[in-house]
Amino acid sequence: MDKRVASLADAVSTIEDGMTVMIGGFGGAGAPIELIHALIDRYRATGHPGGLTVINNNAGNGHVGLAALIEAGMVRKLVCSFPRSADPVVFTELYLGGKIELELVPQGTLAERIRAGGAGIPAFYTPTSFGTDLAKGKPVAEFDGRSYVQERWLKADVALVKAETADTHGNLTFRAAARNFNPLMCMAAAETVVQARRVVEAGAIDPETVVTPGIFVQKVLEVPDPAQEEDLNLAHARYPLGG
Amino acid sequence: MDKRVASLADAVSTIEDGMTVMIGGFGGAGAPIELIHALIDRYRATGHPGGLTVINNNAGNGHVGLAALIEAGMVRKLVCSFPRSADPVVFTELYLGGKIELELVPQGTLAERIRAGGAGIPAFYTPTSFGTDLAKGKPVAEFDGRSYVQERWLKADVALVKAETADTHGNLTFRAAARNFNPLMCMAAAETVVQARRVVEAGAIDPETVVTPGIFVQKVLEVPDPAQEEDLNLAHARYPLGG
Amino acid sequence: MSARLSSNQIAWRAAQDIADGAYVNLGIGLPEKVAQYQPPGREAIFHTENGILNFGEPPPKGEEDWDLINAGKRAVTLKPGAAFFHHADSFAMVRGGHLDVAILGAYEVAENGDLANWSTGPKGVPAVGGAMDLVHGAKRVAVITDHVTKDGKPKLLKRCTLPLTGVGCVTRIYTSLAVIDVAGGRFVLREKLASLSLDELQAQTGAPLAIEGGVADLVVPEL
Amino acid sequence: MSARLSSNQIAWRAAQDIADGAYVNLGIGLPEKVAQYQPPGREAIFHTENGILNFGEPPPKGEEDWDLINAGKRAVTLKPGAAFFHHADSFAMVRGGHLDVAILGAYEVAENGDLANWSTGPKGVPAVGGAMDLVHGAKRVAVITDHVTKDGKPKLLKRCTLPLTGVGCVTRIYTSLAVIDVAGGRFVLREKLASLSLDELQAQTGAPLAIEGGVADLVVPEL
Repeated sequence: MDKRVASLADAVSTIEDGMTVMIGGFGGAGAPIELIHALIDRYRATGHPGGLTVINNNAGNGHVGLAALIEAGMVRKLVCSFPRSADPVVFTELYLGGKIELELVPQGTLAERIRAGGAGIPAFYTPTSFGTDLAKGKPVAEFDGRSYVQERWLKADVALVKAETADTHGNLTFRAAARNFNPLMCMAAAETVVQARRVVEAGAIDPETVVTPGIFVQKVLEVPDPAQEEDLNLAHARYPLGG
Repeated sequence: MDKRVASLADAVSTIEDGMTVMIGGFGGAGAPIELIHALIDRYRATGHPGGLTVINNNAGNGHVGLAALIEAGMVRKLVCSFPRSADPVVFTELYLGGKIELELVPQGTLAERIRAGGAGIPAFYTPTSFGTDLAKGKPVAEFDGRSYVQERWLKADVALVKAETADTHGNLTFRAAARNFNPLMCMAAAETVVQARRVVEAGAIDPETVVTPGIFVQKVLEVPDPAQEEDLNLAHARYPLGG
Repeated sequence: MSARLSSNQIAWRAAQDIADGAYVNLGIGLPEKVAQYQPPGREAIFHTENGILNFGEPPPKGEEDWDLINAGKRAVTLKPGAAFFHHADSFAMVRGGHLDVAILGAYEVAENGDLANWSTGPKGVPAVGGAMDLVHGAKRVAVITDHVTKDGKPKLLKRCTLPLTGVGCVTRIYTSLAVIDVAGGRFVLREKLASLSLDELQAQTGAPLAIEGGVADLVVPEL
Repeated sequence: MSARLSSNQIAWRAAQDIADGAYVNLGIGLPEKVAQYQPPGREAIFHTENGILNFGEPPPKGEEDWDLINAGKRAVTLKPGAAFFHHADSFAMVRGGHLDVAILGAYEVAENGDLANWSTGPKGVPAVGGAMDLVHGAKRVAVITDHVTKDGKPKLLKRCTLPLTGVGCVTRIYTSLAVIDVAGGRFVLREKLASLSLDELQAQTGAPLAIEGGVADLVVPEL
């Protein structure tokens, strides 16, 4: 078993128009910048994929990564908890112009809905958002005298994920707080595509320290020196570089 | 912060009559034998705690550990998925004699109910058991054309857990398949009591390899050479030894 | 006694349908035998619901590690690329549709895909384990079983009579006599022992056997 | 301008109520200041919802690791005994009642415990983050805030006018003028600046201040 793919282009080759794509990361930590940029390259070369629904905690920062994906016009709808950042101008302008749809989800509910998608739980109840605008239209129920909101699972066609180490079976470890949504998204997508700083042979990761077991991963690519969104933004980078 | 307690007796001191106690382990792997035996000691010395509801995947094997707890007459009700084993005579006789109550739960539902208890999710939907006797009396609902059963969270007053390494903050690692229900039960109990083969200072466990963060743990005790249920049963052991 | 496959031969036949790279859960007992008949060149990854991916053969006697066991509580070993995880993650794999195949034993299977394999009725101590989760989780749920009970009664029925494990969940049945798909509420016969006539097979089956396309000979090696 | 506490002083006062060994989540912005005023001899463990327990001070400028950030996306460091975990486990800690205290900022707090701190209305881009989870998770949900808005309008009200973050969730409010509990649908005044009369405080508060037992002087150091 060897889940390695040959290139960034291969890694993102199955994403089609209108698909739902989960993208890991919390702000820049754990954001699979190179996979996102490869997807932008494909769109610039072929006009596809467009009309994407993207699930991420944020809405991008500056003009790289997720912000660049949105700026390229590839995203129809964003599902996130916090579409603000140091420099959210790309999303903000499209949103205020009515050109991108936003589904705002409390952060813990977002995480749990993704996990539920991965775990085969179509719906669950949470106290979060009860009595607020974000619960409007959702079923509510009382358990043991307290009120809860029913939330539905979230699934995706493809997840783009950043890991620290991957083995050829797709077992993953992450780095510090770059873990965040990545392990959950691995579970919730039909195809999980991973960029890892190191790809090692099966057996090179201690089974005790595997965070995401390989069953949740379909494609693995080594990206040895990944860009950090925060560094790119401090340097006022734009993607594509000539853009 | 130092969550260490001084003795096995201290570790199990807060369990009172009628409480719900989660006990980790899948069969013998991960079963906190010494904590269970300490609880039996207390019962033999004081007549308490009795009338317990115990949540475990199984119903004990032979005459040690959970089986001995049941044999001592301390358990009113058992919540489990598989009350069979190589030598289930203790539970079987009490059950067939109508002297112990059984709530039979599919294994994945049991795990998810415990996790839900720990995660503040009062209820969720699962396809498991739909249309079977184990779904009787439970609400059902349809999502996207498929039928699901509503299940409720499980919580406990105390969880008895076996870990491999604990630090003084209660961060835990486990050993191989002795992990099983232990991390979930840590989350779902008001007080989680851990016996660990090694207790180390805070900082001695790599933050990347912590399986159960210390926030889910209240008491830690080093039990350097824990008994393995399987070995005890191969030696036809009984607890108490004179019992 | 007429020709029928041994347990090992049924397991061998089931193993031939497991693709390279498949994630597989094998039920306790007879289904466990499937692991040893993986076709050369194919690598399946076995999942056990108590928290291991990619376990291997049992260790030599005396070298058991009782923290390294499968769902049947038998000692196993690890293969390179193994992972440990807790029960909620394990059943997320199951319930979330991440397993390619689950192969289970059966008391009864019905032509509507219903399976009964956990309870023989109200007497005794009931025990379900992970069976009810597995039947609603894996992409493909197969059964391996003798074609009839020890008393010679059909196990493949129009409707199950025993308490159900799952509703409409089974898609393929490997028996000691045949390979049968469950599709559109019918048993569709795919393979049968050459020595057995269709009528003889039907006589041992509790619901009609449909034929679509053709019926191949069920050929297995001596084992 | 009449006497009022600085942000640092409000944070200091809130920090005095955090017990040794408490697990604490501090909201982005003003609440983050609470961490630096832990009383000597007490050790609190700080949780950030993006997956760290027991993080510490920011690193020196230029030594940031942008994989080691808090919920406000600022670089942090680790203390001994830290742990990393994913977002579902992180919010299991929050929603499951495992945090002892969450301290949040507020636009408005009502005497029924309702909190509004995520949206100032329909214009602009809405963003909620983890606030709605935190208010229903921690054992104790406290607010730190100026007593009034920049325009001098009360932030403590009979009912919130802005979109709610949570219903009946706040139990204590630390303001620039007072410490107030929310109990039984009322604001109960516990401490106020000695230089301020009860009438002056009431005049800046949008709902009646009840008194139970007595009102202590709110005394904080120069900071």
